[in-house]
Amino acid sequence: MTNFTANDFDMPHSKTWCPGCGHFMVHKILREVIAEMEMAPDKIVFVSGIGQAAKLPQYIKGHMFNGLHGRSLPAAMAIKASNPQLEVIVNSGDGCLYGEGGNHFLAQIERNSDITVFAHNNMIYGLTKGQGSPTSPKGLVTPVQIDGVTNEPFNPLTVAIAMGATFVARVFPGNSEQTKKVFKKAIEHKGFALVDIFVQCVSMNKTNTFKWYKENTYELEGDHNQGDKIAAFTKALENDPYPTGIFFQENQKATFEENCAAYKNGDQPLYERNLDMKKLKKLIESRRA
Amino acid sequence: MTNFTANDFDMPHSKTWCPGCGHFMVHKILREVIAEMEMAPDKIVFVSGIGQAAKLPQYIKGHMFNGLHGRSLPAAMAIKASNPQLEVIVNSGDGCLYGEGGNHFLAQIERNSDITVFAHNNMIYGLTKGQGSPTSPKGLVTPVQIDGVTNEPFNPLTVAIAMGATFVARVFPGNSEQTKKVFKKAIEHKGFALVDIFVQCVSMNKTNTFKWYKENTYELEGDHNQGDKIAAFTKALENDPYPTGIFFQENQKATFEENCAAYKNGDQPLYERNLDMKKLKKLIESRRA
Amino acid sequence: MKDISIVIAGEAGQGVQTVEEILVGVLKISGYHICATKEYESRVRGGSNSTQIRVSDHQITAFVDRIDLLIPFNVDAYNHSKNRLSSSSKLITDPANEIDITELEKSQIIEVKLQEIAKEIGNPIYANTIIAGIIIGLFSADKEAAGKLLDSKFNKKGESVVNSNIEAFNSGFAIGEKITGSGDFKHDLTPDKNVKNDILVNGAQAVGLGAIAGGCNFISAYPMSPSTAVLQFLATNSNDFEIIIDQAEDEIAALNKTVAAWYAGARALASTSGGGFALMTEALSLAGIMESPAVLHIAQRPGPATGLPTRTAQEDLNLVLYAGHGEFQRIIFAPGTTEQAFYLTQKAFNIADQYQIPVFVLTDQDFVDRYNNIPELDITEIKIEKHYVKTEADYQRFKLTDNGLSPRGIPGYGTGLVRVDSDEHDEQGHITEDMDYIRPEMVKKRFHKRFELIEKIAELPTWYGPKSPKLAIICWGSTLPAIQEAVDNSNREDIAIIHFHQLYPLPANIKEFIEKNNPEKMISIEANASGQLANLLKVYADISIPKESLHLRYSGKPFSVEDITEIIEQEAK
Amino acid sequence: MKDISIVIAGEAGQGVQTVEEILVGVLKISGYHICATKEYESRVRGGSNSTQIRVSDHQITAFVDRIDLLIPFNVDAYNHSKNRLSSSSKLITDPANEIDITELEKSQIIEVKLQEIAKEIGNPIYANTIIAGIIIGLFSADKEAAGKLLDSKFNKKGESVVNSNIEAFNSGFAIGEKITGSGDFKHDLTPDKNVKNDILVNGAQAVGLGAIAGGCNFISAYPMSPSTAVLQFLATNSNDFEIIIDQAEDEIAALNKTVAAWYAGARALASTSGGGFALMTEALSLAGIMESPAVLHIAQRPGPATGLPTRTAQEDLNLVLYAGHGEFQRIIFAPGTTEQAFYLTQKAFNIADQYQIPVFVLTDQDFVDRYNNIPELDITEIKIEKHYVKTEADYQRFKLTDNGLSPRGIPGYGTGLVRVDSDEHDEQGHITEDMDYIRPEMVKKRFHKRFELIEKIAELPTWYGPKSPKLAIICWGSTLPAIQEAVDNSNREDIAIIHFHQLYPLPANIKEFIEKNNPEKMISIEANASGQLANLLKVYADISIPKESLHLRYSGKPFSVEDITEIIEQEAK
Ligand SMILES: Cc1ncc(C[n+]2csc(CCOP(=O)(O)OP(=O)(O)O)c2C)c(N)n1
Ligand SMILES: Cc1ncc(C[n+]2csc(CCOP(=O)(O)OP(=O)(O)O)c2C)c(N)n1
Ligand code: SF4
Ligand code: SF4
Ligand SMILES: [Mg+2]
Ligand SMILES: [Mg+2]
Repeated sequence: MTNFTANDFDMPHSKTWCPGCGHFMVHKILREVIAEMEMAPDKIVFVSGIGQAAKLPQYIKGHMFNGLHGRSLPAAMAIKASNPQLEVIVNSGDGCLYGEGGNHFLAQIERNSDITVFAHNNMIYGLTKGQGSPTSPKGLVTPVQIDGVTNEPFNPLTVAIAMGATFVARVFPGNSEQTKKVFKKAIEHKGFALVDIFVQCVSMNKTNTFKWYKENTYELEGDHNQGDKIAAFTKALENDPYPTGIFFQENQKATFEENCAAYKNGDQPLYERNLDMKKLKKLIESRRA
Repeated sequence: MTNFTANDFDMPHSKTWCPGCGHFMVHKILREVIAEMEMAPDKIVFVSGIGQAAKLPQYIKGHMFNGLHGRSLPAAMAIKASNPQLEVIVNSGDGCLYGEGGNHFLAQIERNSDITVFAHNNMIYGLTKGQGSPTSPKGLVTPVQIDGVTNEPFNPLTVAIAMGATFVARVFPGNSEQTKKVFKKAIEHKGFALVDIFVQCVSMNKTNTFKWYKENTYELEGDHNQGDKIAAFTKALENDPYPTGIFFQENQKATFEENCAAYKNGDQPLYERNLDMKKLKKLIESRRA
Repeated sequence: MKDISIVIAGEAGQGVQTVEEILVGVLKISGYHICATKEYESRVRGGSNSTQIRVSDHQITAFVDRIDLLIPFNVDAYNHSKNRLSSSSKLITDPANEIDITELEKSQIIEVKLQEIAKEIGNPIYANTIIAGIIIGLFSADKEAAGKLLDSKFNKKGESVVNSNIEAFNSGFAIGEKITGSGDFKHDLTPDKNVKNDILVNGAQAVGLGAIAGGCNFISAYPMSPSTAVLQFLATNSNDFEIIIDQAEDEIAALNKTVAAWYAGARALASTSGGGFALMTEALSLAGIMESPAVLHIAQRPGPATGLPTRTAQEDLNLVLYAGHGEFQRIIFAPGTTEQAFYLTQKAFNIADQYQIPVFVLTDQDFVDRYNNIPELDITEIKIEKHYVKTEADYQRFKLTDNGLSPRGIPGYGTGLVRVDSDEHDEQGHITEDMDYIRPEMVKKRFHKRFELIEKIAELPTWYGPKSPKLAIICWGSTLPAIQEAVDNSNREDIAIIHFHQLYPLPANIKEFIEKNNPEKMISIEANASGQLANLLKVYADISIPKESLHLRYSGKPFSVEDITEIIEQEAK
Repeated sequence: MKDISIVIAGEAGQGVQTVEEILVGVLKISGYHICATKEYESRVRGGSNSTQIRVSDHQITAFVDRIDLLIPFNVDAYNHSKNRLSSSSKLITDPANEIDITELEKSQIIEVKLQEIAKEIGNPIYANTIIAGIIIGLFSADKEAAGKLLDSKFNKKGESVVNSNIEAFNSGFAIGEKITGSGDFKHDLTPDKNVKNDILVNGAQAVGLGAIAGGCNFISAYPMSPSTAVLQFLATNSNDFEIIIDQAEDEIAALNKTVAAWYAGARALASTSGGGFALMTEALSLAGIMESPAVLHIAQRPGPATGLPTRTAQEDLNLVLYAGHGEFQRIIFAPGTTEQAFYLTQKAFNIADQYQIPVFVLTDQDFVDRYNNIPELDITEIKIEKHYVKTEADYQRFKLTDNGLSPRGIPGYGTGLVRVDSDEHDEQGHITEDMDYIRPEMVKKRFHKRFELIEKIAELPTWYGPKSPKLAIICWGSTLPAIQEAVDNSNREDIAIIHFHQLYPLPANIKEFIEKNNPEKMISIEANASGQLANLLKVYADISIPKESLHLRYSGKPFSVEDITEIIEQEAK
């Protein structure tokens, strides 16, 4: 039944990404991972916002909710909460998730909504042609930041850890083996899983190139304790070079859906349920007293 | 000239807060502090959003920008950026700053905008009558969270530290001496200063009362290293009891205003400046070539 | 037709609301028709709030300025309400309040030592229950019912509190009966047995019940007066009706979640006020391009911006009508009665699902907070119409069809993939730049064809009163009851009311409908500064109401029956 | 009147833009009038984009479908444009592209081995410069100017790159001259000396220059096509003009910052597109209640939601007109020419400051991206009018005055305190619940009195053409040039154009103005599905354009001259 290959998850449409764009690598690895995990397209909803990264769901077989710029996370949260039987996977960009969508990033972590977030972090606004993003390094010159970016770069990992996110990871797809492993664990994780992905934007960011990412990342040591928040935070502060891997994971915390009264007796999707007319009658009657 | 007393900073209008509300304490201490700092009302802009806490600027003498719910920080940032000679002080609630305003909280920290933020954290939506706020403790029963809050409480300190905020503190006004000291340091701080203030909402939050705060807080140890981000983070994670004091401070980082080309040659406010018609002429001429 | 207008005034937190609850419940059970209207400041303690409870022998649903009986809790409360007193008003007051009364004759004042009695019972707080007792005593209403209500209200706080309240009530009741007995307060209302069994709802509850009856099982909302009551009503009933309750991080999230929830098969409601809705504008446009159902309840209050958060207005019709960039259709309801609020909200879910567009229920503070008794909310005819389809493998979410509706699949139901997109897209939902065919067809579908469909089911306004009237009063939403009562009071047979409970789209025959009824003159009564309904009629119905026939109020107060009477006297001499 | 329409088509990133820049610059310096119109997909590489450059002996500012000379970079580019070719079109193509051409005669095709030549020079990328050279050669245009331009364009990349480009250019130029010489391509345009010194601007630059000329010194904006160009223009000039540049965290922040910046004495601009503006709705309302100046540039694109991000539309007039909860005034401009964009944007800052309201400059993708030469942007008459006052100690920000304007102080200037509030407030700015006096007065000030003031300064639409025309074409914003050219081409003396560059408010005498000019018939041409200007005229000018006289386009493509010609032929037989 679920014997799909990575290619089966490809869509026939031509991709509008630039040749060499890092989003291709995520597209490939993600398809491989879900194929290996024996997932089926009709059990997954791919959610995104707007941006080059956010086009990914257009090119992968599954249900798709390609929403507004910055708003992928509320959409994903609501889809999961309306039908917990669906696997909900978000792919979007650094601008979308950490810029316009910053408040939703915080709020969905607070909920521990059971969704997986793949954040394509190319440290630039790709689709709108190269303005600084929240993760752009200081000094990066762009058409808006003409004398270089001056904002403190947003560190998605430290913030997610600070927020109490239950799965926090970073990968560099140049290290495809680790990337695959982390993707799998993120999808398997029950609760909010963040994977920040270092991808190159070959057209708009000439600083943070594939080569740069390669030279500036290293795998987290094997003895890193993923249950230790302070160790995770300490590692997440490192940036010369940047560690990759799973920084933090916690499995006990209930998810948003688990906390919903509606799912106390099972995860039957909302659409299958019907209004209990007797209860409604009773509720109305209660107002006669 | 600036010989004002705390009372001089009071406004004649009656306060609409409930008797015993924690916002009164902040109102008093803040007036004392700015009086002692010899500041003048016409040099300060008090900025807020909407909520009970956000009413504070209504009751304190100075310029006032009482903006939209959730939007105090962008307003404060723009005021400071338009006239760096003004002192800009924000007073708003936990719902306003960390709920509706979450994205602005992140973004203004990234900018290191030179503003002081007093976050009245009563762990509840006061003005709208008692719904859970981002900082509400798990289990708190409210008219919306009828079976108790299930979200992970937002920890403003860990997040601010993770974001690279340059001044991060928590106070409990029941400890008025420490509160005053911290308020002063926060106002003196060059850059974004966050003071999370534990205040009671006597009407809507019967859990986190004055007594509760008193019993669940302690002063940060004298040997706490305010320059050590990891130590600050570790302390900020503590919640049984909660430490109060300055968790982190860093003084070298340039502010948003300092990074603006417009202020390279001095902090003359924008309103005093005039368009250089010759340069405009030149710019137009350049388009003839 | 008779009624008594009782006003209880005091600070926020002083117990006005407690008195109201007891009164309204007991008087109804005793067979009196009631209508309760609140007005309050944007604060939790202090200030001056009041509740008007009208007690009557026939159904009443409007607010009057007139006060027959005023019970102020303190001097400020008295001053807050005194300009509504007349020579026939009565005042019950505690001499301890030391109110300096110059407006009334001695004979109009009834002194009761509330504080003293309350303290005797054990706590000044019992003054509230004493007041409730007095009023219920004035009407010799159902003492037993009162006991039951007090019990259920206070039993969480322990037996002694219940008992003290009953004691307080009884002493109040005795005082009330004595006052009536002495002739200091007269009324000749005869209780109506049928009322006993009536339903008591305010506008917010009617919307909430309508939502549940519409199958609502998801709400994501950010608290905002005066809409919060609907969120809290659904939360209170969330266990029984398996409703997902999400207190959203902001209103932007709330509507994005609403749209996504519908996508995934939920029936979701967004509920907010004007300022919150302003933030939903972009997401509304998302519903537009995704052809997503959405139900939105907007409880208006005076703006701009924060404005007067606890007051009333009808200022956001334009916003609701035109919110969202780009062009797509929507339906806007504006109930005039609690029954309408219930049925229209229920219907909103079905037609949102069927026509795959946002459907609005537009109310306001006056409406959501106003209580009255109604005989029935009949659910026997009510159906939850689920309009989604089971998908096949070749399913296309945005299929171009003859009737302009693309069958809506949901992920997980059937074998098809459901792919939706905020970009312009082809039938599959794939992003497109085809401007020659796909784009115009999709616009036609979303805008022109959808309009044809929803215009067909558009409901005509309700015409109250005679044909060929000398004056026809045009109105919408919450102002209906006051206008109806004023017209009734006028005893004139030549005045009609045209009440729009559906504002958009208007039915194709709207102009014909009105012209057929042949009003000599039309005026529009609206709680805004620009005559938003009048403008809407101009654009969409070719009906022109001249500027001087607009009766606009933008003070934040609701129209009272007297306000309307004045307008009628001026317009229909 | 003659002109040549040249279209260069290729993938994004292939260099269409480079060719355009060189051509436009050099041809203008050579005395040719030019107009360049871009169309592109929402991607950074690949796809099919094109630029049309019209070269003429008189000023032209519109887009035509017709292609006189097509230069496709590859097969897709050819296919993308081929339906615009006719029997008089010419094609320059590299045989290496292996395009299968069935639409053209052999004689229409000119083959040039672009790739081969480019490779000889050292890099296939030089093909772009060769193409530019060819076209400039076709017109025997100013070779020296080209050299200068290439130098300034490439000198950052080093001397050898400059030299290779010049070499490429020269070889192209030679080919171009040869083609003209051989008669394969003919034109009889005579260069106009005056053009040499003209200014070359597109719509975005005109808005940006207007903003600077209006004293803009603060912009907070979030990138969004097609508005980003204005942000980038101001950023580029931020050092010279001491402009604070803030790339906002989102559009909500952007407008809140804009309002707060004005409060603190800045002259701030918000610039975005429909979707971004949708998010600003609440903050617009903040400007309303705070009586804050604000200037907003909205570059429209097709919606709803993300829609077609790089295409054009006029769909957001309603949104701009009614955005914001509550009621307050605003002014809306919609320039039809780059000159208008400059002067109106400049003016926007002064009148926003003077009348303390939001002022909109409404453009669209077609407008912001379209380039043409203009003789002058005259700044000699331009003044930065600062309308704030120095405050005294007893200053009240919201003082009720006779004329309805409360003098605006700013913090730090004078001794007064400047206190502003999103709640309803008294004259001091203190929060109020006074519904009897303050609230109605404040609404009157913000809505009614403000309207009177801005109605007085409202500008009439421009009437082009005869009085008492058989046909009057109503239009707004960017469509003016195409309509003008089509009317000119028609050679008919009985067609007029009524172009609205100010949409709201309309001057009080608007109906009179139009009736005085006595058009027999009026049609409205708009790039939307509902006829938004027509509806606006109905409500605010009592002018009714029947449905069948609306010529609406919502494909995402701009109206071409030919499109308008077709409409004229249909409407004015
Ligand atoms: C409300 C809104 N604001 C702005 C935009 C314009 N916009 C589209 S994509 C984008 C940035 C994309 O950057 P990122 O999310 O990092 O994705 P990337 O293209 O780099 O993969 C922006 C600003 C929009 N579509 N909607
Ligand atoms: C856009 C918007 N959404 C919602 C509201 C309603 N609102 C006003 S105050 C408030 C919460 C206040 O809570 P907090 O900021 O914690 O302040 P507190 O009253 O507790 O001091 C809310 C939700 C609003 N005014 N605007
Ligand atoms: S612009 Fe950058 S992010 Fe976008 S497709 Fe090209 S390489 Fe990828
Ligand atoms: S409700 Fe709470 S926060 Fe508001 S004034 Fe009262 S005590 Fe203070
Ligand atoms: Mg990016
Ligand atoms: Mg709070």
